[in-house]
Amino acid sequence: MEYTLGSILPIVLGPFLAFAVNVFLVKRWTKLGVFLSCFGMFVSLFYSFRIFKDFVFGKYSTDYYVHKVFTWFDLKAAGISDFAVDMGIYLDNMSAVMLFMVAGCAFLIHIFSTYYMAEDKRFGRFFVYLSLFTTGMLGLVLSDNLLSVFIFWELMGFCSYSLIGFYYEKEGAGNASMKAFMTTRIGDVFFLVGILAIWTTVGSVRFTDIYAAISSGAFDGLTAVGIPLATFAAFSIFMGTIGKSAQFPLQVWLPDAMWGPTPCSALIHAATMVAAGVYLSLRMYPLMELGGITTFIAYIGAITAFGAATIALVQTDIKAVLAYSTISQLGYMVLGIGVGAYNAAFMHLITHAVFKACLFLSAGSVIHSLHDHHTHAHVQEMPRMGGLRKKMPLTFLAMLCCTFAIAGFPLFSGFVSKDRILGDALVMASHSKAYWIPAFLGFTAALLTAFYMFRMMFLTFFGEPRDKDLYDHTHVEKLSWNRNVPLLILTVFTLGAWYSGNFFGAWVKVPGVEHKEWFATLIEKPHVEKFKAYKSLPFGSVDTGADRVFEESHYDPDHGMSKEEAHHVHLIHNIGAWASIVIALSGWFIAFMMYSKRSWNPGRWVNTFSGWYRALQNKYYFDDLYVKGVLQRGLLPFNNLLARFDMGVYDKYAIDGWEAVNRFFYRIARWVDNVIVDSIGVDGTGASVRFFNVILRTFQNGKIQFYFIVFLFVMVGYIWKLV
Amino acid sequence: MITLSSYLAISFALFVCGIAVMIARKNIIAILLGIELILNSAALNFAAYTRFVNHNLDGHIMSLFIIVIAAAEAAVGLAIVIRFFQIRESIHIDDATQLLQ
Amino acid sequence: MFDNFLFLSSAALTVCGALAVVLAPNLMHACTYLLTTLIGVSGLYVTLSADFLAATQLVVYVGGVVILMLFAIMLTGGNDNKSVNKFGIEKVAPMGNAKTFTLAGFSALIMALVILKIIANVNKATPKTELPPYETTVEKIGELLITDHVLAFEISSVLLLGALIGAALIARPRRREE
Amino acid sequence: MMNDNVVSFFSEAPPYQALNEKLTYLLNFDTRGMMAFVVYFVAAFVVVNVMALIGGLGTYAERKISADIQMRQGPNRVGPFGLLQFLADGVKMIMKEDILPKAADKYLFFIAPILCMVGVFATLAVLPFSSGFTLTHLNIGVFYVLGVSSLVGVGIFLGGYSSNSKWSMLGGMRGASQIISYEVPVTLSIIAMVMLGGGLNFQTIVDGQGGLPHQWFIFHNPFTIISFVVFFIGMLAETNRAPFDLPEAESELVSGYHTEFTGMRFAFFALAEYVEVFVVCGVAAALYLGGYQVPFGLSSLEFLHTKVGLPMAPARMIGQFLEIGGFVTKTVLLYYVVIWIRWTLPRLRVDQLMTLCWKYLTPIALFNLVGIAVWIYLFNGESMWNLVFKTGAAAAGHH
Repeated sequence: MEYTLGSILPIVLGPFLAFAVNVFLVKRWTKLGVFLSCFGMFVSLFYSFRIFKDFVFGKYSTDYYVHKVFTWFDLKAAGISDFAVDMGIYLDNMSAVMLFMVAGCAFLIHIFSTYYMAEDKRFGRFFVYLSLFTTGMLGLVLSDNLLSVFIFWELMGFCSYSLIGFYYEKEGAGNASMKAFMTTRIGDVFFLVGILAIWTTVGSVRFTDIYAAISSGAFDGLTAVGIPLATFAAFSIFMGTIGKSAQFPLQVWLPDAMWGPTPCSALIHAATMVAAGVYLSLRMYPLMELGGITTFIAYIGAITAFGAATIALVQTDIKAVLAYSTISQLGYMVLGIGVGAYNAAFMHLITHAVFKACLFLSAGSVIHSLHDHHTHAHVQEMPRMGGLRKKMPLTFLAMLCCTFAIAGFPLFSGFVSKDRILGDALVMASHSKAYWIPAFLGFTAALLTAFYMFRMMFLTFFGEPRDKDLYDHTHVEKLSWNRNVPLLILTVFTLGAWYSGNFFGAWVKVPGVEHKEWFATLIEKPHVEKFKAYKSLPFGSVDTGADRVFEESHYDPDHGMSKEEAHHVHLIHNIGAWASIVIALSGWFIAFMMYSKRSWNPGRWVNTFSGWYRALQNKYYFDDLYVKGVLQRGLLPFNNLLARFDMGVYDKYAIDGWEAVNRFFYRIARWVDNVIVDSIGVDGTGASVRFFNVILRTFQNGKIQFYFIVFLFVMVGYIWKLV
Repeated sequence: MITLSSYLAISFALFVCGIAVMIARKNIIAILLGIELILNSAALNFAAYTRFVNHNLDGHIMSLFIIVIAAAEAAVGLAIVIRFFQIRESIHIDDATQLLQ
Repeated sequence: MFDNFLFLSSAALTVCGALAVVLAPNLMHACTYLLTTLIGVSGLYVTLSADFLAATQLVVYVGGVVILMLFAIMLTGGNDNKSVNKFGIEKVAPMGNAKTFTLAGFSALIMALVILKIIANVNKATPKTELPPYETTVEKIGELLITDHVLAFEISSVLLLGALIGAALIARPRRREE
Repeated sequence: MMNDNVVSFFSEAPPYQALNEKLTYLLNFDTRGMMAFVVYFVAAFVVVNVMALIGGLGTYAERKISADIQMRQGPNRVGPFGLLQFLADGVKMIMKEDILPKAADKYLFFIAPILCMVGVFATLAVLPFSSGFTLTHLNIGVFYVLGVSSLVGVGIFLGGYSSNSKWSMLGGMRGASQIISYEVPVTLSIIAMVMLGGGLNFQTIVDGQGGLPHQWFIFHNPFTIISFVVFFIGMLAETNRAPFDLPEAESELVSGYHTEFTGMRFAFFALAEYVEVFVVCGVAAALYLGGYQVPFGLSSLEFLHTKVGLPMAPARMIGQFLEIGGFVTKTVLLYYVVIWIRWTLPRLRVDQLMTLCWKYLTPIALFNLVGIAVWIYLFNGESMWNLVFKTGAAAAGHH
């Protein structure tokens, strides 16, 4: 079965055309535009599912597919250099799963938005942005080269900017949008540098070419700024991930992204924006491995996971808790990449997308229900909630499932993915002492995650309502389908069974494997040795036959290790799993004691660790550091210095001096202009025209009798001459 | 003795009178009167020459067409005059200078 | 004798009428003087053995053109000889003043000199032949019109039709519908 | 000379030639021209005066007939049956004060009635009273009548204009526009007759007809009947007769273009009108009703001289008078119809007048013109009676 463009492109074109049409429908035909956006998303989802089905259940399970769409620019033809960029489509197992996840989440979020944003005055415009945002993510997933990845990457950056600043009347929203934009720019600059480094080395930016170059040793022996080129390129590209996925130290933008409407937060945090960074790192994993920065990646991930989790402990805003949990979970993914848990990281990306989308939608429906009658604003503060379980049971159910998932309770999706990351981290720690710290931080963060998530649950849904007035005005939730259906669907997918091979292995016929996890079977960690067979494949071909890289799909939990080592790994995995369960339960227990039973007073802890508390409240002073330290101390003086140089030296001598020279020539030119051109040329022409005009005007005075007399005399003259 | 010259003299008188009228008058209709005089003098000349010189009827035909054209000219000219008067409330020839521009 | 009498009286009518047209201070009167001129020219046509032409002159001019002129004068109030227009701005009197008449006389004099120079030679140049007898010209003109001059005849009929429609179209007052 | 006229008729008579020779002998120069002039002058004088008399009698007839139609007596005091009433009226007119309105244009006021008179009386020159006594059988007679009679329109217009009165002005405008408009159908009808007759000369046209009604042009073919009706209606309008007497509509314009005219000036207008009615009736008679033709050729020299045996000179004169009698009879009958119509039909409105002219009479006249031309082409100019007789004769011949 060949894929035609017609069966792939609708995935991107559906939302994109919806966007293009919707732009013109925003003002007058808002409803129609919204419907078009949802319909475009549905089209995208439909085609995504076809591809997902083919790749996961069908015979394409280990193939990948490359399709050239068009040649963007071709410097070879122009004779400048041998560089050409072909825009193409790259499909393999990972992109198929990713596409289905993105399209599905985005579609459900679209549907939810029709409920959530219906009373907003910019209802239509929100969908314009949503459509374009989804277009960016889907295009990124389908891209077959780094350059188009970068294009869609920036498109998403712009859309996140627009969506975060959606309520631009509020000053905070505007600032947050600019902050997000500027912070991610820093990562993007590194990313671009990385692309250029790869281009100079490989001569192409296509993934297949890069893989082939890595396996053929094209990076060997090359250096850049004193470090190996592979390290340099890998680091640069990972910086892009840091910016986009809000890793330490560029995590500061993500909490502020809460200024956007809640559905857009769901989209940013779950399916699109932050996932793109992790996706990029996964795509470029061979390069990371080659560059030897996996340890660095693991540390970054662990620090992010732990630090964000600690900050989340003290947040009172329901969305802020979720935002820091997002950063924390992203840290887990990056940690997974760092410790070599490739498919676990990707799996966590998927499971996290689902339960985080669900969490945000639930939080959104909570916020939407709580309407303060005094300030006419929606309430996001947890201290004013409580006891909402009775008012909105369905939301409570959805949020509870998601909390179980994120906290890593067994049978839920979070347990499946996070446990494997932590297990692999423990395995790596058992091999190398350098990995002890990431592993420890990971487990601690897991404990904290369970704690703050249940804290949120208890504060929101249990106990007595703390703001009686607000509670009384909250209606019992209505059965509006466009809110409940997305919530329920996402809730169903928080169950671990969907992702676990134990549940699915008997039914899903994965070639060669029958009793293992389908997910782990499909997503294989690409070993550098295997890229040896890669070569630059012609476009439009399904890679089959002899040149196939993944010759036979098989799950190798031992990673080519010896029997003892495998046993060791299994043992450690089991330890990790049990530890996770214990940690999750203890996190729940602490939260229960503090916020439900109220046996332990959290205030005492705050008093004891008041310095830490303040640090956490201020997010470890990162914003202050960036603003006061980097910007005011470093950049502003530097800018002032540059400005002084500009004014004092450059302006004074170069520009003013040039002006003096020009003035001299100007005097000469003015004289020539005034005397020769103006006086003689222009005025002379005018004068001559006026002179003839005076003559002609007397002749053309409009008086017929004058014409007649002139005619008569001319005729007389002729006759006199003739006779 | 009636000769060609006598007719030419009358025609000449008509012509000169017509030119005098056309130049002296400022009223458009008066100018049209002058034009009629001039046309008549021309027609008379044709008839006289065909009588005294040619001895055929071509001059009569020419005169006939002159009369026809004079009638058409008078009709259209006077229509224009009336229209002009409706627009300008004047038939002074010096008011009809819009084509100057 | 009768021919001479007719010629002289017609010539007198013609020339006197033309002079009166030049000198009449009243446009309506000038129009009646033009009528006498036209009748005189018609008489001259008779002496030139152009009977059809004479009758045509009467029908077209007396029955058509002169009445049209009279109508136009009346409709435009062209009979007034005020030297100011409706805004009170001074201008040359419609029937002319001394200046215009001087200019006209001068122009006419120049023209007269030239024309006299031409017709001075005519008498010498034209051969003195016996004049053909008076005879009816209607049939011959009819034949000529539909044989030799058929094209001019058709064109002039089209011209007349166009002039008729054009005149009716131009002179019709436009309705202001607001 | 190219045209037959009254002089040429007399000059064929022996006494005229003898007188001419005698005068030439006495005065010692060729007196033919002088004789012709004198004879012509006398004839013209007679004709003009007789026509003036007839015009005067027209007013009498009008009043008498209207009285008859309205069951009144009419004028019956002056002379037998009031016959001299018109003379009394004439005397009254002359005796009346000649009022010249102060604001009137004196020159135009003066020439307006004269133009009317001239225009009407000039047409008498070609009116075919008889084959000999007509002043002149001009070879463009019909055309001449059309041209000269348009002077009447000028006269009426100037009369209305010069009075400086709104009634007169409106009347003059109506008159002039009406006359110009109705000239179109009238001329088209006349052209048809000219085609049938084969010339612009009245003599030619009249000679093309016979003395009996089936030989007249009116019954020549179906189209000519329509043509006669159109001509007659147009003629009524051209002479400002009821129901087309809008220029002098008493109920609207006091008396139209001659409101301000008194005395002989008014008499001129009135006379011109009645004479014009007579003239156009004569033209209608000449064109359509056989003119001066007498039935059975009673007036011909052949009949009177050879068959009856009268001497040459009396025979000629009797023939001429018979022809005059025939012409005048037809004309007067038409005159009677005109008066009869006046006292029968109500007056039209102006828009109806114009609608009748341009939307009905003109297209009908054009259609007639084409129809008659086609008839002439198809049947070689023969009348429908001739065709009927021919077929009848052919049918008879077969037996």
